[in-house]
Amino acid sequence: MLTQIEGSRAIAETVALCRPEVVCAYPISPQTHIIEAVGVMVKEGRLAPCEFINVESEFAAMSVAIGASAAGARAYTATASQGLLYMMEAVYNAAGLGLPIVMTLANRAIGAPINIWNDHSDAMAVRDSGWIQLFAETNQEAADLHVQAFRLAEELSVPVMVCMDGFILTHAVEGVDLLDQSMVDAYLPPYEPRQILDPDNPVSIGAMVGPEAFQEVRYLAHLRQLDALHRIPVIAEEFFAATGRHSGGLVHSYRTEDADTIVVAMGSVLGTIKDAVDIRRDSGERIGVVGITSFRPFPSLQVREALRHAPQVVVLEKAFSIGHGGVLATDISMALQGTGCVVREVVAGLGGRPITRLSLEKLFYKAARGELGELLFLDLDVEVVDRELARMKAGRRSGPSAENVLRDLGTTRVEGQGR
Amino acid sequence: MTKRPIRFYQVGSFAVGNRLLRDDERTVQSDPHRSNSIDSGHRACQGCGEALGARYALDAAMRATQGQLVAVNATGCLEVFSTPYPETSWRIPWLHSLFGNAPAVATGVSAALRVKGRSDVRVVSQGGDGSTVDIGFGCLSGMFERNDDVLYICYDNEGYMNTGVQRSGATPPAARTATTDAVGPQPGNAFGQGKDLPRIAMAHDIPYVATATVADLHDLEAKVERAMSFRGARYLHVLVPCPLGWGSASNETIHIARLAKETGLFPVFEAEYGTVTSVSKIRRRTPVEEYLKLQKRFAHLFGKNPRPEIVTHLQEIANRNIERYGLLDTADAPLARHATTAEVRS
Amino acid sequence: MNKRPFAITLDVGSSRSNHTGSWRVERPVYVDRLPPCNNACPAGENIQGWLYEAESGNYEAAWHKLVEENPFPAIMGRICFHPCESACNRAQVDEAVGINAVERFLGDYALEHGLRLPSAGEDTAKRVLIVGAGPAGLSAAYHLRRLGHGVRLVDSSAQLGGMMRYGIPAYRLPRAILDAEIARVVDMGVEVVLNHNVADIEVERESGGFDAVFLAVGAQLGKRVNIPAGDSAKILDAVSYLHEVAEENPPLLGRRVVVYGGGDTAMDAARTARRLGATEAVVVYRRNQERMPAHDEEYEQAKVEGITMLWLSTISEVQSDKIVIEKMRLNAEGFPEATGEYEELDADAVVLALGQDTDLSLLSQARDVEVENGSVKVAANLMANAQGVFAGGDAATEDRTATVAVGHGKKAARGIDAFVRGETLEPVAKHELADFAKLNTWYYSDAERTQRPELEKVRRQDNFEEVVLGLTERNALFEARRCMSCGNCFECDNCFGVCPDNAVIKLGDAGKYEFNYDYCKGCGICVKECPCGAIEMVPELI
Amino acid sequence: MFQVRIHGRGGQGVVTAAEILSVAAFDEGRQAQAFPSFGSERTGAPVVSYCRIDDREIRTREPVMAPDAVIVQDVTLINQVDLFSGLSPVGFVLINTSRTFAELGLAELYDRFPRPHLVTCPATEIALEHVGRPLPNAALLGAFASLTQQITLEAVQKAIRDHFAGAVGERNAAAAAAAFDAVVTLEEEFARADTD
Repeated sequence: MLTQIEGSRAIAETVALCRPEVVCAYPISPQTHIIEAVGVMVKEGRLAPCEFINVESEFAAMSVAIGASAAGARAYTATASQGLLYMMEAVYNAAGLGLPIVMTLANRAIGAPINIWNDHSDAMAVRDSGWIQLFAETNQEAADLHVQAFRLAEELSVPVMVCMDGFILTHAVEGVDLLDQSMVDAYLPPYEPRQILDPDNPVSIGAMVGPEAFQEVRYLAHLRQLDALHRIPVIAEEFFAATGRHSGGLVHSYRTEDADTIVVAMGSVLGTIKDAVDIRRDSGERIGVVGITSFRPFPSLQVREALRHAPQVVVLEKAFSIGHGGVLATDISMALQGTGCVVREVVAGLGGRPITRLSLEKLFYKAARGELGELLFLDLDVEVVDRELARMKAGRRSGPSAENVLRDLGTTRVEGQGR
Repeated sequence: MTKRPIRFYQVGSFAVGNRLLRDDERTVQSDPHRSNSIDSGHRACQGCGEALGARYALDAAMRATQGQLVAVNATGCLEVFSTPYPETSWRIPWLHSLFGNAPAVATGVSAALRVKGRSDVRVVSQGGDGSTVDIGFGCLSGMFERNDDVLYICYDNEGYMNTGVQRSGATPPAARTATTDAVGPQPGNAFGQGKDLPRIAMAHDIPYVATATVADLHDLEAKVERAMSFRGARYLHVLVPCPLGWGSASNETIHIARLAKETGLFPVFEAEYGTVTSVSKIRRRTPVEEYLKLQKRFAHLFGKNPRPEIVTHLQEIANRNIERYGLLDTADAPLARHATTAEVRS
Repeated sequence: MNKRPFAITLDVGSSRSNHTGSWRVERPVYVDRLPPCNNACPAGENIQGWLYEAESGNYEAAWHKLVEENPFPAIMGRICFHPCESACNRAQVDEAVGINAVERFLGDYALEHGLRLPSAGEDTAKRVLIVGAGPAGLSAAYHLRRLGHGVRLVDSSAQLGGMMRYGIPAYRLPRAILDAEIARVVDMGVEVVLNHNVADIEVERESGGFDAVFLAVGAQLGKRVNIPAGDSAKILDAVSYLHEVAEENPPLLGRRVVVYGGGDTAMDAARTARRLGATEAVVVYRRNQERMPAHDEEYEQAKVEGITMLWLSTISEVQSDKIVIEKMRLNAEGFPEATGEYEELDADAVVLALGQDTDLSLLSQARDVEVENGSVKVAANLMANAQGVFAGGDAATEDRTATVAVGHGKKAARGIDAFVRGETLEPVAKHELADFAKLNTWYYSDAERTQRPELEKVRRQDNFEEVVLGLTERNALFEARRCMSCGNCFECDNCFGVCPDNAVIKLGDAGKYEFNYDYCKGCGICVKECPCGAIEMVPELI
Repeated sequence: MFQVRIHGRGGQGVVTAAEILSVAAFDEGRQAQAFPSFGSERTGAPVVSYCRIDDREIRTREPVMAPDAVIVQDVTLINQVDLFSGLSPVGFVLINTSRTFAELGLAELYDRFPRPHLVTCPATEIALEHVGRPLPNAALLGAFASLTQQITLEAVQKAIRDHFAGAVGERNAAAAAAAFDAVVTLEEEFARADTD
């Protein structure tokens, strides 16, 4: 049913339709509304049977999910940013143990400086953990992806992380077509664990594996993710068949047929980019967009197919590897090896910096004229940076840059919703 | 006391079994058909107290649950020596996740079992002192505070033995470890530090907290059984000497555990809902020196440059325990005949 | 299930393919060590063995195990001075196990329940002459019959039992008990000849065609000392006195009786005198209490019964109604020295209890038999220098107790058996002693010794009713269970329980245990925690 | 696309207002997107929320940079926040006050925006009267419907009733209706001033 609803609530409602049996909750913005709403449903008895566990940390949240999943329950949790990093060890562990946990990641920057707003640094930090990472463009897709995520996770026995932009999506109220229970039940069969802690059939899960087999274990995990590259489109297709809605999949192209420049991005910024692209198209520039839904496994072949005909690829991403550059851009470049495509990296929207249509239009204007450098920080306040650089030059140590920059900006107080 | 002392039967109350006893008066360990939750072929050191403690506790839990048991294990010696691919020593369903999260993983298992309607299956979470009092402390406290239906068993060997004997929050004062070497004016671990986890556990007002050693099997098993009679969070702290880390002879493991109790250094008691309900009285009071001298980690207190004042300090700790828990039948019970009164100040 | 993740998830039981036994440099092995009680028992009883049976309440089995070595449990349970208890390791924990009391319980139990000794062995056509029907002779007769040899038992007295009958008063050993246990032996087919003095052993042996002879003539001659005495002074020796009492023909001694000597016989004589009407019975002894040879129990009973002791005293003169006593003192070496101080003591009679001698006149023709210090000199198998002549009991030792004699009887029987078969008796190597250091006494429950009940003092004054009473079944069981089973597994399951590697196999049904050396890492905990020292570590051979 | 920016203070229901507005538009068959200015929701702190209304799919995720309407829930923000930043030259201004623009020192707005687009509404007083609590957000949405005619009063009332269950919903809906009628235009303000 199409409903005007907050993104977080839409996720909670959808997760509930997936009948999770154990949900672990630990508050961190901007994920909190999701878990609160699930908690209400459990408390009311609308979601039953379900154990809703208020844990003492994200590390515990993922750990509880690990235990629950290993004991045969469908387990769900949600987190963001510092929370994801705090549970990092358990995130890797869940994947290593092959436990099909589904987690919502309300993408948020990572401190210091502490910052509660959106970017993709958190997701990028765990990209090598063995989790499948799916990025949602809208709240509708975010909701739909959760249903697909449980299906995918349990089919392959791999945990899945649904990434949705914090605040931008989680706190946005917009129309979402909520699924109905019968559809979800038909689409998502009950969880049949691949391994289970059962007194009648005991096994030891989580052995220590030495050099003689560790590489093989990792290789097999890789093969499973490659398997996911085949399953994700099928699962999305079946979802389309059931709902008539295109959600999920690996990559999505928009107006790229004849494009000279293709912008690649992930998440909600794709909407703003599409608006900007339409406007640039109106100005006669041949520009298109490719959105990556499946970041892990990375669909190199599909990306290559989607981009290879464009001379220039602009990768716009909300994260970067300090001292190197774009993370997504690196993967795209790898996928495009030998095609001759020129890849430009644009880092934008860090720590919640708004990515405006106007800024994008300017960016695309320049791109169309071949004026982009290899790495660009969109809307970087050059003046502030220069002042800080000058200060740093004057004295080798000048205190934390963040404080200095804030002083330059005249901001005396940061309104923050801390953890 | 939970343990029922057996009316005289030669070795009724102390030995593992006794051909003269009724089956129900014998320990689980005396049963030739015991679970052997942890099986032969594990790679624990010779004389490992932890391997022994784990079998004692889990076999007792298996009996108490009619075999409906799942175990979660923190990283550590026990985990490493029991499950090196491709061999596992566990005969019960067993899950290892991480060093610091065993209590939380157990919470998850317990929740899953409840939601699946399998509340007959009980959950034990276990780890060494490092994973319990240090790295996993947050998760443990959380599990306690939520009163999750988990029995957590800490096998306390007073240090990080898996990594080569480093200090933990459970390492006793003066003990030498790789990170508290026996050098300088205050050799070994510092005084005035460390965590008394059983008492911290009691502060959570959970249904059941108990301590035990591998030296008193009847007591340990009775406590496991008692623990299993409660729902909710339970904590059992078992002292398991480590021949490697303590520098003791491999055959001394049980003897040393016994002395830990008989000196008063390791009080053995149980508590329900935050209140101590019984203590295991000292049977043959022993000066701490006898306990310390069996262990190389305390060797710097004796020998060529003895440190009697440090030994005295340790004796004072034992005395305080004796007083705090009332470990003697009468306040002025004499030390065993080999004790010298000068060494024990009341 | 191949669905399970590779390497991360493992199937149970897989560790058993890792044979950790290869780590071992020493291996534990189960051993049987010699319990100190067994070691100390002159009769060679397997005390730990029969206590083991008694512990489980299987008194019949316990008795049978006991009479393997000693056919007189009811007697021994009364008169043995139980060196086993002195040796008992439990004495170092709390108090020695009351072995003697349990033995008596078993003996009485057997009599009460009519338990039968093992039947005689298959006839060997060999015949043995036993001279002397005291404990040594009867014991030898028992063991020889079990071996199938024919036995003729001759004695100069009218009844069987030797010193057990004629030396030990009935209040210590009721005659019914004595008779019953002797009868059981005789019933095995022993030819008994009473009131028969053997004048010459060689003649007797040849005329009877015996293959071997066992001399168990005892020490029936009371030692005399030369004390100036008046004609009317009444002086007699304790052996004769007790003998006559036993024959129910007690001599009249008067109201005031002095017994001279400090041994058990002195105590018996004094206590007997009290029972026969002496209002005063005084034991005069030249040393002090510490150096008194009488057993404490006997002394204590005597005191209870009103016997007075005069320490450090010798009798220098005996008159018709008094004696003169010289006070002694102990020198640096502990020997008594005369002080020259005298005092008088009223006395109607003096009984000399100064030791006994053996009458070996029957050996006068047997030139090969060597006699030393009044005893027959024998080899380890108790054979004297002469072929086929064996000697034992008081006649062959200075350690003159009934228990030693019973032991000699058994030993002689074995020696004779080997001799008549033309074999040499190989000494059996003794097991290593299970001394206290080999035990882990922590495991034994605290349990103090059960005291035997005793006859009330007032009821002892004018009769020979038994003074020390037996244990109830419940108390005997308790006492048996105080046994620490030194050196011998008693199935406490400790080794099975304490092995960190589950490398002990419990065989069950009294089958005890086995080590599984596939997994035993050789840590030694089982050895250390074995309560009774029945496991030892031995180096692995390379 | 019609974009609204709502100013207020944390605790005054600023975010709720944007959400109810979006629901009202949604109920009328339009596309709508409401979202807060993320993160600054402490009680008392200046808070901003946004609402976009369109007949087509709303894809953009940028903050509302150039609103078509500004709703000011709390006049004490006037000297602290640039309330009218980016407001379209033909934009609407709705201020929760019983005073006049001039009294608030906002006379400069007379020439920046079309005068019929500048209105006040004593929403706090209306809320106190109908709801019993000084929460002006629902009432102001009634005034907003009246001012902009982007949505109907009925849609606003339905959305309010959906959001607040039972009697509270009814009272807030009544407040919205009262505010719908209580909008004070500049003309009326001037007229009132003449009579003073």
